[in-house]
Amino acid sequence: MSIESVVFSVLGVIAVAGGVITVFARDVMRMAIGLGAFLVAVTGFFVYWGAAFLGVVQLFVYIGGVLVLMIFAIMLVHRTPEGSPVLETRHDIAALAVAGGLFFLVVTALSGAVPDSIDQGIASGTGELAGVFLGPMLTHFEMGGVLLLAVLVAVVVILGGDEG
Amino acid sequence: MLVAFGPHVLVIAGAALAVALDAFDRRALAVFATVAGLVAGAVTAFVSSLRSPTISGDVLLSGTGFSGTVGVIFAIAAVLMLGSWRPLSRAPFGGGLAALAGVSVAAAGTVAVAADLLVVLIGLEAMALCAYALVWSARTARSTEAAVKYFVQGAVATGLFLLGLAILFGLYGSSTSYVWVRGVMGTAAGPPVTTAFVLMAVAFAYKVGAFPFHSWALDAFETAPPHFAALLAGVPKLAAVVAMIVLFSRSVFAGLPTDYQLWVFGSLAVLSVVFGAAGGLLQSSYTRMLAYSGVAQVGYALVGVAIGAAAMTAAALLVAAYAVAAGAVFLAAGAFRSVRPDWDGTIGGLAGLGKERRLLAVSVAVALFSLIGMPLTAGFWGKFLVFGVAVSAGYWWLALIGIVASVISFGYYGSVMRALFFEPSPASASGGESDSDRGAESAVVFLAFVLLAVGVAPLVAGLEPVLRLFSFT
Amino acid sequence: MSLVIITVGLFCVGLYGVLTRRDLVAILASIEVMLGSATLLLVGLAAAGTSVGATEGSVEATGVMVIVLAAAEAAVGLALVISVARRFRTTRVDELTEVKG
Amino acid sequence: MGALLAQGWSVVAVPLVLAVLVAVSGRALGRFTPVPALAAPGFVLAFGVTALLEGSHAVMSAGSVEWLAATGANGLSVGWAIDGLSAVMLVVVGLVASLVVLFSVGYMSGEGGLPRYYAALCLFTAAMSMLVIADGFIGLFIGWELVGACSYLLIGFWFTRPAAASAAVKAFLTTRVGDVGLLLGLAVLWHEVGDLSYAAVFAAAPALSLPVVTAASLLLLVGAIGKSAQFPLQIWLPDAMEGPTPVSALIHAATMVAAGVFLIARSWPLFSLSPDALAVTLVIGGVTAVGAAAAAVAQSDIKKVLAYSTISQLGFMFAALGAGAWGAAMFHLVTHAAFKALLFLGSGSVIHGCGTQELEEMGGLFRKMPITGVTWLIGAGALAGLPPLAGFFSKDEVLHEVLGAGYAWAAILFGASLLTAFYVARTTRLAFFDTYRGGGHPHEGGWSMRLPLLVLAVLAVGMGFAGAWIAQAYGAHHGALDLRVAAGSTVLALAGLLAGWKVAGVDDPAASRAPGLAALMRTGWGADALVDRAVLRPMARISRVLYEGVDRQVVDRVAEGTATVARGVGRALTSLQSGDAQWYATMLGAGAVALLALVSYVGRGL
Amino acid sequence: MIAVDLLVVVPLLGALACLLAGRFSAHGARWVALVFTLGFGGVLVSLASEGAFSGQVVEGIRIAQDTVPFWDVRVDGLSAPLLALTALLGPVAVMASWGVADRAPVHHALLLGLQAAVAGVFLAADVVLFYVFWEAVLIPMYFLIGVWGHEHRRHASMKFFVYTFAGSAVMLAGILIAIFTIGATSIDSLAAGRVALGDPMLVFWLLAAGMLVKLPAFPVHTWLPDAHVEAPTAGSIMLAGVLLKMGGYGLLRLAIPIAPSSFAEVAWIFALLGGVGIVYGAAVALAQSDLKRLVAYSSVAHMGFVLLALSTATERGFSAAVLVMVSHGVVAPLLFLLVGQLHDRTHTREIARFGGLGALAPRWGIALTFGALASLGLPGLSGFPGEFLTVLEGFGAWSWPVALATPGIVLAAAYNLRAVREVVHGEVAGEWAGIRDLSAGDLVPVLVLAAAIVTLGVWPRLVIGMAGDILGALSAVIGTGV
Repeated sequence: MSIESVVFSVLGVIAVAGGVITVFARDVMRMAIGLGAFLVAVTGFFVYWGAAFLGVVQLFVYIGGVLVLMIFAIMLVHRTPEGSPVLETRHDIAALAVAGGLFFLVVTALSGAVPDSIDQGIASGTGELAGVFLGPMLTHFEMGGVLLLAVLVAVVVILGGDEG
Repeated sequence: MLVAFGPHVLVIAGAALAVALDAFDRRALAVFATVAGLVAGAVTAFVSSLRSPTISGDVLLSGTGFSGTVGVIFAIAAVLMLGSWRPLSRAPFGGGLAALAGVSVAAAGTVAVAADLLVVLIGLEAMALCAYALVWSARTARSTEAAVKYFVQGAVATGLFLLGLAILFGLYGSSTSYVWVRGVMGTAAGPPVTTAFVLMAVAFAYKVGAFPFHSWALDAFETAPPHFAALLAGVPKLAAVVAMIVLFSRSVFAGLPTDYQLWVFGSLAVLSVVFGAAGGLLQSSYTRMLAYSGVAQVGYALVGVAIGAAAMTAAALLVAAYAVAAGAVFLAAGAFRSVRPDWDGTIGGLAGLGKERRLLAVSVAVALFSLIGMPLTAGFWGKFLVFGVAVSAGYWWLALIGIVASVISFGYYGSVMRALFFEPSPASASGGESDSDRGAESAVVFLAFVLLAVGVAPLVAGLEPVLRLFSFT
Repeated sequence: MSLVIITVGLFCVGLYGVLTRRDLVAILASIEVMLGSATLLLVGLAAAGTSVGATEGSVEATGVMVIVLAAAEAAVGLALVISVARRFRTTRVDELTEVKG
Repeated sequence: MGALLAQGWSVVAVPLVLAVLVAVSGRALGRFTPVPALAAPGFVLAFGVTALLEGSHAVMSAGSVEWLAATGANGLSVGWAIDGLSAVMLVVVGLVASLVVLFSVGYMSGEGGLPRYYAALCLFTAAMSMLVIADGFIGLFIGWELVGACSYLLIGFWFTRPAAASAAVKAFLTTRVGDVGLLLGLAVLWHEVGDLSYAAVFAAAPALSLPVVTAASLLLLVGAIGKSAQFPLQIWLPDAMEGPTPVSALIHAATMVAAGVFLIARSWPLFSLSPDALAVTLVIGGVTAVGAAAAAVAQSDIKKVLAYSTISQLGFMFAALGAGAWGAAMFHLVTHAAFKALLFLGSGSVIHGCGTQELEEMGGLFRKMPITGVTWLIGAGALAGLPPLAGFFSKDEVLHEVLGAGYAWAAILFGASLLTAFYVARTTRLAFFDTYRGGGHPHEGGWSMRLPLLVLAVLAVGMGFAGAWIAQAYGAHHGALDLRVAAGSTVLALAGLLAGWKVAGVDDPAASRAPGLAALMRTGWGADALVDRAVLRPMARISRVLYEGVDRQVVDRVAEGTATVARGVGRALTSLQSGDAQWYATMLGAGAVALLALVSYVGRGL
Repeated sequence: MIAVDLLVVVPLLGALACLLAGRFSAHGARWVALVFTLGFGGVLVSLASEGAFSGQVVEGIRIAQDTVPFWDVRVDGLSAPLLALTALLGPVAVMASWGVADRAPVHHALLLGLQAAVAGVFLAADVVLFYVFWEAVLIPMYFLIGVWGHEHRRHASMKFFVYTFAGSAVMLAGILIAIFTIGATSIDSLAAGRVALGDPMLVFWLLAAGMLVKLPAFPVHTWLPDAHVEAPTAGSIMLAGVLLKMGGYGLLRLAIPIAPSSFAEVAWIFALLGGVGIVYGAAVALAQSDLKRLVAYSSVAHMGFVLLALSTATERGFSAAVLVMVSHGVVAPLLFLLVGQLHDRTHTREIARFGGLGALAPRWGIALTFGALASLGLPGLSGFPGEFLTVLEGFGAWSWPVALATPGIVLAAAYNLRAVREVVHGEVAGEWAGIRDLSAGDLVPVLVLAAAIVTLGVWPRLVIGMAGDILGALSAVIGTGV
C-alpha cells in the first residue's frame, strides 16, 4: 500500500465524513465543523495534486466564507424552546431517488472512462497562472470581474437597503 | 477580441458608471448611463453584425447573426430600461438596480456568443446572481420568497452544469473552449459525453424555464417588479436559445447523433408547451399568467433547438419576437399599476382599461396577438419558420402540437383582451391617485409598433431583411 | 475511479441535503458541498491526466474561476438568506409557501 | 298576329311587369288598381286565342336562352315552345283569370291591401303562363314553384286570421313535398338524358330502360299529385278555401290544381312508355275521385263542398290519364275549369250576398239572387254531368276511356259520379231552395260580379259541343259520344240528384244514421289528424330532440368540453406548484435524472 | 389601369380615415365609412374594364421582385363574384350599423378592416398571404362581437375566435407541409408541384379541416349559432355574407387544387357531410325559438348544399357550389339585417312574442316574407339555381342516396314559412302596437339586397359565367386523377 494511496484514502475519508456530517447534522456547530472538514479535505486534495495555489485560494475564500456563514447561522437558525439551535431535515424518498439516481447514472457513465489512479499531478507556478489569465483566458478573467461586480452590487442592494 | 467583446464592454462600462452615479444618489442619471451603454453596445454590435462570422481567441463568436443577436438583446434591453426609468429613479438603489440589469444583459450577450464552456458558465451565473437581486428588488414578502427559492433552484442547476463541465474538462480538457473540446473529443459519443450533454442541457433548460425546470420562473416573473420581469422574461431566453444551438448542435455536441437533441429537447418542448398552455388557463394573476405562457413559449423555441442548426435562425427570430412582446406585456403591468394604483394584479382587475387608455391597451393587444402567433405580428413569422423547419425535418406532429397549443393559449391571452375591451370599468375606478407612467407606456407602444412592423413588412418585402439579422453563417 | 465515486457521491449527498434540509443555512452548506465536490472532480480528473496536452496552469486557472464562482454564489445566497431572516424572522424554507399555484 | 306569337316570352313578361306595376303604384292607382290587373290576364287570353287561331297543335313559336350554363350550352336552357296544348291552357288561364279579376272588383271592394292582392294575381298569371309555355322541364318547374308561391300568398291574404296563415303554409308545404318528387324526377331525366328540354327528353325517352322511365314517370306523378291535391296529398286543398273565393275559383279550381294533369299530358311521350306508371295514376285517380266525392257529401261549408268536388273531379282526370286518354283528361280539365270556376264564383256571390259560408245559414237564395241561382244551376248540372252541359260530354269521355281500361275502375268512377250528383243536389237545395235560414239580407253583387257568372255559364253550356275542336287544337283524338256510357251516367246522375235532393230535405240524415262515418267524411277521412299524428308531431319532436338533445348536449358539448379538459389538465399540472422550494428543486433534479436515463436509453439506440 | 391592390388598401385607408374623423364627429365617421366601402365597389367596377368579371385574371402589383415576396394578389373568375359580394355587403353593413352609438368610429373602422381582410383572402395568389388574411379576418370580427355584441357576447366572441382559430391552425400545419415539401408559396406553383407531396391525403385533410370549420360543416358548426346570435347586425351580415364563403372558396382555391386526387378519393365524405348538414341544419332550425338563431342554423343547411355540390367534382357541381355561396351571401345578410332592425325596435328575438307584424309594419313584413321565400329556394330568387343544380348534379354523382337529403328542401320551406307565420302573420301582438315600420334609410340596404337576390335568381350566369373556365379546369384536373 503506497504512501500516495494512503494519503488519498485519508483525504477521501475526511471529505466524505465532512460532507455527510454537513448534510445530516442536526446541530449547527457539528454542521459547521463538518463543512470545515470537507473544505479542508478538498484543499488537501489540491495540494496533494500539486495545485498549491489553488489550495491557497480555496483556503482563503472558504475559511473566510465559512466563518461568516457560521456566524450568521448561529445568529439566524431557528431555535428549540430549550434554546439550542436545531437543523431539521425532511428525509423524503423522492429526494433520495433523485440523488441516488444521479449518482448511479453519472458513475456508470464515467466508469471505464477514467483511470483508477492518479499518475501525474499539476505543477504550475503563479507566474504561469498569470500568463494564462492575461493570455488565453483573459475573457474568463474579465467575466470573473463582471461576476464579482454583480455580486458586489447585488449584496449591497439586498443588504444595504432598509426594509423599503 | 475587442471586436467580439467590445459591445459587452461598453454595456458593462455603462453599468459601472451607473453604480458610481448611484453612490452619489443620481439615480436618473445612472439609468441613463446604463441605457447609454446599452445603446452604444447595440450600435457597435449591429455594425459588427455586417462582418462575416469569426471566433476570437477560441472564446467569443462575432459577426453576422451572433453580433446581430447581441445587438437585438442590447436594443430590447435599452428600450425596456428607458421604459422603467421612472420606477427606477424612485426606487432605493435604483442606480444599482439599473447597473445590475445592465450587467445581466451584458452577461446574456456574452452567453449568446460564447464559445467556451467556462465563459458560458460564468455568464449564466452572472445573469442568475443579477436576476436574484432584481426579483428581490420589489421588496415585498412575496418577491423575497420568490428570490430565495429562485436561488435554491439556481444553485442546483449551477451544480449540475459544473458537474458536466468537470466531466468534459476533466476528460478532454486543459481548455474549455468549444473548438478545443470538440477537437479532442472528436465524434466520440461515449457515455461521459452524453452525460455532460444532459447535465448542461438541464442547466440551460432551467435558465429558459422549460418544464420541469420552470418553477422559479412562475414565482419570479409574478412577484418581480414588472419592468424587471419584462427584462428577465425575454432577453435571457434569446441568449440562451442561441447559445444552446451553438453548443448542442453546432459545436461541442455536434458529433452526437441528432436523436439526442431531438429526444431531449423535443420531450422538454412538448412538456413545456402542454404545461404552459394548460396551466395558464387557470391563472387569475396577470403576471403569473404571463409567466405560465412564457413556459409554453419556451416550448416553441425548444422545438427549434430540438431540430438544431437548421432551425437556428427561425428559433432566434421566434425568441426575439417573444422577448419584444413579453417585454411589452410585462412593462404594461407597471403602466396599468400606475393608472390604477389599487389594481389587485388580477386580469379581471383590468376591466375597462381599454377605454381609459386606448393606445396602451391596443398596444398590449398587439403584443398579445404576437404571443399567440397571429399573422401581421412578428410572432407569426417566428412560429411560421420554426414549425416550418420542424415540418420539413419531418416532425409535422411536433409542429401540430405547438400550433394547437397556441390555439389554447388564446384562452388566457384572450381573457386579458376581454377584460381590457369587453368589460365595463368597475364602479370604484378611481381608487387612489392615478398618474400614468408615460415612459413605460410609450415603451410599450414602441415595442408594439416594432412587432407590427416586423409582422407586416415581410408581406411586401419578403423575409430576407428580417432574417439577415439572425443568419448565423 | 475511486475519485469519481467519492466526488460524485459527495455531490449527490450535497444535492440530497439541498432537497431535504429545512433550514436555508443548512441548504447553503449543502450547496457548498455540491460545488466543492464538483470542483474536486474537475481538478482531480485533470490531474489524473486523462486530459490531452494540458497547457500548464490552465487547469489551476479554471479551478480558480470555479472557486470564485462558487464563492459568489454563496455570497449572494447568504445575502438573500439574511434578508429572508430579517423579513420573516425565520430561515425555515418550508415556512415560505406564499407564492404558489 | 304572327308577330305577337313569335314573342312567346311576352306572355310571361307582360303580366310580370304589370304585377310589379300594380305592386309599386297600387296606392297611387287607388280604385283603378284592377285596370292593369285586368290587362295581365287579358293579354294572356289574347295571346292564347291568337295561338289557338293558328289552328296547329304543333309548336308554333319557340325560343330559349342558356340559363344555368357556366360556359356554352349544357342543356339547362329555359325557353318557350307554344303548341296547341299550351295555347288551350293559355286560353283557360287567361279567360278564367280575367273573369276572376273582374269578379274581384266587386267582391273584394273595400278590402285592405288590394294592391298586394291584384299584384299576386298578375304574378300568378305570369307564373302559370310560364308553366304552360315552357319548352322544357326547367321552365315548367320554375312556373310550377311560382304558382305555388302565389297560391301561398293569396291563401294567406287575410294573414291576421290564424286559420288563413296556417292554411297558406299547409298548402305550400304539402305541394312542396310533391315538388321534391318532381325535382328528383328531373334529376333522373337529367342524369339519363343530359338535357331537360321536352324535345330532347321525349326524343331520348324510347331509348331509356323501362325502370328508368317508370321511375321518372312516377316521380313526375308525385309532383302532379301534390299540385293537383290527389290522394295522399289532397289535404291542403280544403284548407286553401281560407283564401278569398275568387282566388279559390282561379287557383284552386280552374288552373293551378289542374297543372298536375297538364304535366302528365305534357310529358305523355314519357308516361305512355310505362304501363306501371299509368296503372298507378289510374289507381290514384280512382281512389281520389270516389273518396273526395264522398267527403264532399258531408260538408256543411259551401266552399268545402266545392273543394272536395274539385279534388274528386281532378281524380276523374287522373283516372283518364291512367287509362291512357290524356285527351279526355284535358277535355275534362277545360270544361271543369269553366263550370267549377262558375260554381266557385257563384258561391262567392252567395257568400258576398249573405255573409256566410255555412250551408245551414242559407236556403231559398234562388229567389233572392236569381242570376246567381240560374248560373249556379247550370254549373251544378254540368258538374253532375247532365246533358247537354259541358260536364256531361267530358265526363262521358273520361268514363268511356276508363271503361276501356277495366270494369273495376269504371265502376268506381260511376260510383263517384253518383256521389257527385248527390252532393251537388244536396248543396244546391240547401243553398238555394226551401226557406232562407240566415240572418242577413241576401242580394246580388254588382255587374262586375254578375258578368263573369254569365260568361262562364255560357261556356258551361256550350263547351261540350266544342269537344272535337278543342281536342284537335291540342292534337288528341276525340272519340264520339259513347251512348251506353252516356245513358248510364245520366241515369246515375239523375238518381244521385234525386237522392241528394231528398236527403237535403231531412235534417242531417247521415249524422243521425251513422254519426261516426259522417264525422269521418266531414273531416275528409281524417287525413289531417293522421298527418298531424304521423308526420307533424313526430317531426316537431325530432327537431326538438336534434336541437336540445344532439346539437346542444352532444355536438356543442364536445366542442366546449375541450376547454374543460384543458382546464382539467391545467389543474392537475398546476398542483405541482406547491410553493415548496425543495420540491421545485426535486423536480429539477428528477428532470435531470429522467433525461439522463432517456439519453442512456437513446444511446442504446432507441 | 387600376391596381387590384387597391381593394385591400382602400378599406384600410378608410379605417384610418374613420378613426381620424371619429376624433371630430362620430357621424362624420359613419359617412367616411360609407364613402370608402362604396369606394371599394368603385375600384372593383373599374376593374371590370380589365375583364375582371369576364373570367380574366387581373394581376396586382408585385413589390420586391428579387426577394421572396408573399404579396401577390389577383382577381380571377373564382374570386370576382365573391369580391363583388364583399363590395355589396360593405356599404350594407355600414348602413345597417348606422345607429351604433357606442364608439361608432372604431366600430366602422373595424368593419372596414374586416372588408380589407376578407378581400385579401379572395385576392391572395400566395398561400402565405392567403393565410395571413385568413387569420386577420378573425381580429376585427372578434372585437365586433365582443364589444358591440349582445348578452353573451364575451363567451361568444371567445368561442368564435378559438373555434375558428383552431380550424385555421390545423390548416396552417397543412400549408406548412405543402410549402416546405414543395418549396414554393404561390398557390399556382403549389398546385403544379403537388406530386412532390409525400402524403397528399394528410395535407388535404389538414387544409380542409380549417375550411370545413369556417364553412361551417356539420359537426363543427356549433360556433356559428352562438356567434351569430350574439354578434351585432353588421357583424352577422359580414359573418354570414362573406366569412362563411371563405370556407368554400378555400376548398376550391387551395385544398382541392393542391390535392385533387385525395379530394376525389374522399369526396363521398363531403357528400355525406353535406347531406347531413342539409337535413340536420333545417331540422334544427325548425326547433328554434330565437329568430336569429333560426337564420343561423339555416346557414348550416345552405352550406350543406355547398358541400354536396362540391362533392360532385364536376364543373357544373362547382358552379352550383359557387351559386349557393353567392346566393346565401345576399339572402342571409338580408334576413340578419331584418332581424337586426326588428331587434333594434323590440329588443327581443323571441319568435313567440311576435305576431301579425305584417299588419303593424307592412314594409318589414313584406321584406321578411321575401327573404324567407328566397331562403327556401323559390325560383326567380337567388337561392333556386344553385340548389336546383346541386340536386341535379348530386344525383348524377351519387344517384339515389341524394334523395335522402331532399327532405331538407321541404324542411327549409317549413322553418322559413313557420317564421313568417309566427312573426309576420297571425294574431296581431298588441305588445308592439306602436312599432315603427322601416324608414327610407332602413329600406335602402334592404332594397339593395333584394335587387341582388332577384338579379341572381333571374340570371345566374352572371356568377357562373365568370367562374366557369377555372372550375372547368379544376374538375378536369380531378379527372386526370393525379
